[in-house]
Amino acid sequence: MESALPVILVLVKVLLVIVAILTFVAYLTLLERKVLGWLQVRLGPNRVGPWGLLQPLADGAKLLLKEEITVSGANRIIYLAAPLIVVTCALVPFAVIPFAKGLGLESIFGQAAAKFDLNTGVVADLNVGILFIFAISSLGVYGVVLGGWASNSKYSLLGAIRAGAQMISYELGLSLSVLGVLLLAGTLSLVGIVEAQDSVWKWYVFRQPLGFILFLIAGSAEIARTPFDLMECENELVAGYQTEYSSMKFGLFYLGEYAHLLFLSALMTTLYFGGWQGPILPPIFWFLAKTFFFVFVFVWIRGTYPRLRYDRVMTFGWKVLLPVGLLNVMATAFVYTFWRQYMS
Amino acid sequence: MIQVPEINLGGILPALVLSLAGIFVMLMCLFMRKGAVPAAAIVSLAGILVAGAANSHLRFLNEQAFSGLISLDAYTWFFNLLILIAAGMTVLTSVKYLTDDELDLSEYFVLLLFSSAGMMFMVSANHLLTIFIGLETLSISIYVLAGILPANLKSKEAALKYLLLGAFSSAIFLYGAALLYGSAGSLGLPELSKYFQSGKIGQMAYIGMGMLLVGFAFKVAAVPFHMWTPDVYEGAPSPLTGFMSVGVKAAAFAAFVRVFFESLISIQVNWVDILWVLAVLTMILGNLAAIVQDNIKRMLAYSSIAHAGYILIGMIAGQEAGTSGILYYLLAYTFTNLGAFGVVALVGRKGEANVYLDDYRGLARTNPLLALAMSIFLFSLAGIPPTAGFVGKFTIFSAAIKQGYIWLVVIGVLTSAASVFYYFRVVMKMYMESPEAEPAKLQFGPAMLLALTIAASVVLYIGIFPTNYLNLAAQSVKPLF
Amino acid sequence: MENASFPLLSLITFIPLIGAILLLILNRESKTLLRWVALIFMLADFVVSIAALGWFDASSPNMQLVENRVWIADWGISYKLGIDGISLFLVLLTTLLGPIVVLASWEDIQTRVKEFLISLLILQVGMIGVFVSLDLFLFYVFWEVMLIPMYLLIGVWGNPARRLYAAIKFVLYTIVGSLLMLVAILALYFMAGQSTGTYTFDLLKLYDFAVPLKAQFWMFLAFFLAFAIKVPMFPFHTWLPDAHTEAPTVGSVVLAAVLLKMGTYGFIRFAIPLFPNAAADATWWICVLSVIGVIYGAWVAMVQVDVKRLVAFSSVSHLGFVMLGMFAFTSQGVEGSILQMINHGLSTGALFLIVGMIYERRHTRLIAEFGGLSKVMPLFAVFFMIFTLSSIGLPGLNGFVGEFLILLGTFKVYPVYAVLAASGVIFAAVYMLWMFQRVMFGKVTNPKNLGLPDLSAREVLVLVPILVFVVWIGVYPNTFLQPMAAPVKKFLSHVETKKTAVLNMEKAKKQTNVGQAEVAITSLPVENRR
Amino acid sequence: MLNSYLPVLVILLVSAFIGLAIIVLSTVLARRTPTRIKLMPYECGMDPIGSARRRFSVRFFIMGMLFIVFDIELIFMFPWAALYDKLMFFGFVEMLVFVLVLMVGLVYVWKKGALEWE
Amino acid sequence: MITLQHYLFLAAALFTLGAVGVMFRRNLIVILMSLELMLNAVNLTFIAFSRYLGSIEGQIFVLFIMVVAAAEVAVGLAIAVAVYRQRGTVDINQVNLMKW
Repeated sequence: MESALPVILVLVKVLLVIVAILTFVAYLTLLERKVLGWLQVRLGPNRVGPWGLLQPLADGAKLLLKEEITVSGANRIIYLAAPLIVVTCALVPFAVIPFAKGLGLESIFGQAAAKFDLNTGVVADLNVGILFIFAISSLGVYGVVLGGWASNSKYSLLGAIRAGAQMISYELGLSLSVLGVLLLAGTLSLVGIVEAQDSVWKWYVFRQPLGFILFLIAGSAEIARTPFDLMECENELVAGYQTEYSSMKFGLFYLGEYAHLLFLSALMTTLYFGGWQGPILPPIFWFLAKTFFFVFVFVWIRGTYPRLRYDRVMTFGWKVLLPVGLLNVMATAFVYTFWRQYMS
Repeated sequence: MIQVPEINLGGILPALVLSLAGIFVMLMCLFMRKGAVPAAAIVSLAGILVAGAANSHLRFLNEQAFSGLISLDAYTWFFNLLILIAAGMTVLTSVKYLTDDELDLSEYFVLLLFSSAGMMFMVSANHLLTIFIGLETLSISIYVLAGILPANLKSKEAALKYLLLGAFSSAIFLYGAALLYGSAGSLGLPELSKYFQSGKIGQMAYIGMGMLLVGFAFKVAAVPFHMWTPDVYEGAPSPLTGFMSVGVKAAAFAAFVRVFFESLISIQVNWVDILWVLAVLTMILGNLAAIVQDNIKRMLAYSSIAHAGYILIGMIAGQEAGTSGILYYLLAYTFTNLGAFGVVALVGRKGEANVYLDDYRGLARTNPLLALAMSIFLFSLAGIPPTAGFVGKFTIFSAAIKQGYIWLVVIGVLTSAASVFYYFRVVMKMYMESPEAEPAKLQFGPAMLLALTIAASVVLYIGIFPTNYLNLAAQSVKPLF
Repeated sequence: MENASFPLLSLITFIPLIGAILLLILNRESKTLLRWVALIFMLADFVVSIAALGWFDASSPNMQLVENRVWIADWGISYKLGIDGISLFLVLLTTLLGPIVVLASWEDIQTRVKEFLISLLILQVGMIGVFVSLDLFLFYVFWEVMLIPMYLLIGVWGNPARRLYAAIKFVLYTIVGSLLMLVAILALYFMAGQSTGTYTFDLLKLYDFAVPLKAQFWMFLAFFLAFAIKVPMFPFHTWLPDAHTEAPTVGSVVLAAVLLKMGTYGFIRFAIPLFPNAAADATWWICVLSVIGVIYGAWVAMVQVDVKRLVAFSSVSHLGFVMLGMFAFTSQGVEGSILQMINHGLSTGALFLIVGMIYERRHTRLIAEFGGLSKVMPLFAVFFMIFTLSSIGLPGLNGFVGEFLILLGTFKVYPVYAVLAASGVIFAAVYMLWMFQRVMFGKVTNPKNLGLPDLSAREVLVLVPILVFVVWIGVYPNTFLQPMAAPVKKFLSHVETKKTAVLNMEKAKKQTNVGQAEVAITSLPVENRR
Repeated sequence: MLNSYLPVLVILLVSAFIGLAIIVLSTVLARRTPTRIKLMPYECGMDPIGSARRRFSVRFFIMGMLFIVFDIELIFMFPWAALYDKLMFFGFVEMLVFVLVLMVGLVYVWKKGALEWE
Repeated sequence: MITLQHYLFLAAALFTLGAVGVMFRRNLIVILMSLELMLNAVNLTFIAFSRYLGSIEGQIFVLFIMVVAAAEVAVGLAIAVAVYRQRGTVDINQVNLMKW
């Protein structure tokens, strides 16, 4: 019992987080449709439940009951594993996102909470948090590419390859834009980064404006949101790598996508907007508020911008994002040095 | 505040200059429309000369730099010089090759410079990490270089095979390094040396040493780790093959000798037997296999395997005599083999169409000077006086005899007698056989002419008056002992 | 030993090299000019070597005209030259043959004259160098240097049919032996260096070093192999008939006259004085091999249908005599053997020239193709006759003196071998005269032989100098024997004293430390020996 | 230290389990009536032509290669950034050299047209 | 408890696996992957030792190995693509213009 206790506690914490994420994701779909509806001056889902609040459940049930088709000529195992990979890689990174300062528990089962290091507002406070995130999200590309490849369909394959190329290209920009923040914070731990932004003017969005913009762009390309959703653009590639997926396997891709969106927003909050830091109200509130604000921003962008051309996307990633990102890092480093040397 | 590590840019200046020259050539040629190859060659040569000048002060140093990662001593100086010579000669022999084939490959020179810089790091390394980095810098550049010929299947194949086996051997080398690290707690050569002197040597360290040895054996192409050599040498562009056979071998041997004589000398009894077997196998197989080749590049590849065997004799003999013998041997071999491959490149002509022994028939009739030069190189390879190759073999054999390895030397001389057969066969083709069609009169081009003249005259000169160069070699190995 | 005031020997050695370099820059088309240049340099070399006689003290047993310069100091390698009565005439023989071969090739060689002459000149350098060098390293270098031009001579200008085979066979045989000799040289060098403290390749200093018995055996074996191949002794002779037959006339001449002597010279200068005990132990089987060589060479020569091949096998036979005389270790035997080297060089060289001359006329060397040539070419017949008789050993000509001395010297110690070898003289008479008869006498059976021109002035000029010496040696051998006497005596006494010294040393060693004898014998570091 | 990775392992297992559970659930619940045409890969309603696993543009490979190289270079920048406080000017110069070399590579790739999509 | 030996054993197993893959697999890409596996096994060994010995040297080595591995794979991939475009196969047994 003594040794199993931490595991159980962790399990509880993890389950809580996961359930929360899944719920958020479910309602994220509704949110997006609603917001898009309003943006396009229509109502959006409004039949199932009041204001369509039960719509996600209905969607889920529908997907669950749909006939499952495994396309002929597909590589079954990989075909099946791909959505799993996508979902897992979308959920796991949440482990390092600090959602609150602490859980505020005094004791657990009569034991000092601190003993298990469980009182933190994060599932796992890794000292290499950022690296962990990039590592896991790189793995996510496998899900996409393998799924497309295993489908034995030309559209799937093309979509998957496009997706893969785009994701890896923008991953560079993403990592590069984060570097500025890391440099200023002096740590790779997200908890540490959040703790460093203890007042509004210390939010990194103000110290790293260029970095933030780069992060926003690279981030939306990374999760393949409009205007970067080339990999599944209906008019060229049907549904990209998901073309041959149906039923809940498709649902998992879908889940993964929205989990990614949520994650990116949370990460943005953490890195640039002080995470759970905020006055008066409990940290968890601030965290969620900021996160959902960014979710809204992403939806807003989707409703506003047209889709880009693929070659432009790729060219932009390599020819603009990468050099500018490098420049940003070096400039940050230089200014920081200068500032530390002469200003303080 | 972290203490700023010790930085001694002056010590790595030669490699630095080469890298910068490489970068410069790369950028320059990007923005040039035409005539990039000659321009790149000239700039590369200039870079090599400057690096040579920057290298000269190392001769009188005997210190370590970068917190013990790098040794700056006469040994480094000697090998740096050797590498620069090899690189310079290769640039000279390559120009015509590239322009003749209308290959707009200025990257060729860039990679050449980078790989030379890698070699320099490797030879100056005082730490397995530096060896590894140098090794990989040179290897990766050479992988690409080997496959650089567009639309040439053999070239691609050569690159592929070299890469696969090169990476494989690197992995083995690294695993050995990891095991040594686990045993000794550090990978600096002095620390390893201390560990091996301590007498409490674990089983793991021996395994690590063995794997290190295998890794090096791969790089120097010692039998039975030579499988890649003939294919790679055959497929790669001829001037580059010369560079590989000389530069890579020299760098690999430099590191090999430094590691084994600086760190592992106290367990010499454990590796000298292995080397003995390797050397014998290498000499025998290299020479015998060379006899049956009909492609001259392949033949020279096997010959270079055989020469690795002779150099291994120098390692087995050890001491200052043996190691300085290696240095002299490599010096002689550098000029000889680069010259030989220069001739091969020239005779091969466009697309390396003429790389078979029969293409050398009657060469002496139409190109007497070329044939003469090739003969000198071949005699030197065979170890016939008064060429440098003879003095090289002589030094190594004498060192081995001094240590009592009579049988090893007997095997060595018998195999080199066998080698005479295939070297002289080329001479025979050139001078004594008449071709079906009269071979074309070949245009040297100034660079190639210069390269071959230098190579041939140096081979003769240091063969007849070896004293200074032997002294040089002897002084250069002093830091190891 | 002091340096000679004037580097005469260097001059003799390197004059041909200067000629070769000069030829290198001359236009290849003007063949006559090239030939003249080569001839002039060869002649100059000969003249200088004659001049060397003026400085030569015939009564001294020591090395003379010594030049000693440091070459590779760290290893004790020096550029040391010198001659004594033994090598004097070999050098002279070489320089004498120089202009003769150039003259002989005047019309024979028409293709790639420039390269041919250069090869010839470099070959000359190598040969003279071997005879004059007194440093083992230097000696080895010259030894190998002459390999390449000879290889080219056979391979490029040889008989098209099998020249490549013959050339490579020549090279491989030679190099195997010489490389093993190199190993022995190195072993000797280190052994001497370790026990005396001075590392040197200087031959005269190494003479004084007593090599332990067991090491002597191996080293002598290595030297023996190198020299025996060169001599060639039975059974290492198989390269010789091929090389001779396929080589151009001039090549055969040089090969027979000088190159083979390098083997016998090697024994007398290097192998025996350095390793006297091993040489003494080896005497019986070397004598057996020599006798076999004498008889076997004669028998095989008898059945040859090709004149050149016949002469080639006669060389095997003759050199058997030389070896036999040398290993008798009597002053007559050794002197005779040295003289016989010169004799063989002169007469066999001349015979090859003769064969070359008829070959130039008829493009065949088969005995059956000829017959009755004496009627068509009387002058030719005279020369041929004299050289044939010289080769047989007719009294009054050179061959007799040499063979007589050898048999005399051998008979004193090994009567059986002497008797057996004497039969070789008889066989020689049989096959030579039989051949001569078939070629020269009788009716002119082959119509092609009818219109053959007699010797030209040039050809006479080629043969006359040899003839002069053939007769000179035959009639008044003292001119040649006298300078040999002192060095041969010294050679023999050196061998004797050193032999006993080594034996005493071994004995002392056994007595003092039986257990360590093994270690001391080789005096090499044992811990790493394999 | 390993303890801090325990939650990561747990969350990994949980997420994978959830994904798997959902798939199994849908397999159990859904009804299946497969037909040949239904199982055909989608190609705008036509029968598929040829194999789907064909060669595709080499550009994607180039992208992959470039990514590997640049991504690994970035790895070096993470510890650098995290420790920048302690490195300061020295670190800046070092990284500047590094980035310049990187940029040379980028310029090379750019000029060689490896980044163009036409 | 997981000890150093466990890591070493795992690494050795992976290394062997990779080596066997390099030697016996025919698909070029698989061979490249096997090479990566070998290098990563080495990395694991280094890390384990580094942790065990409490010395940072091994970790630094690992960083360099990663970089080199990446470069090697990039070049390997490039060459593989080049071979594939010319030969239409990535089967190593069919890339045999020259005898091994």
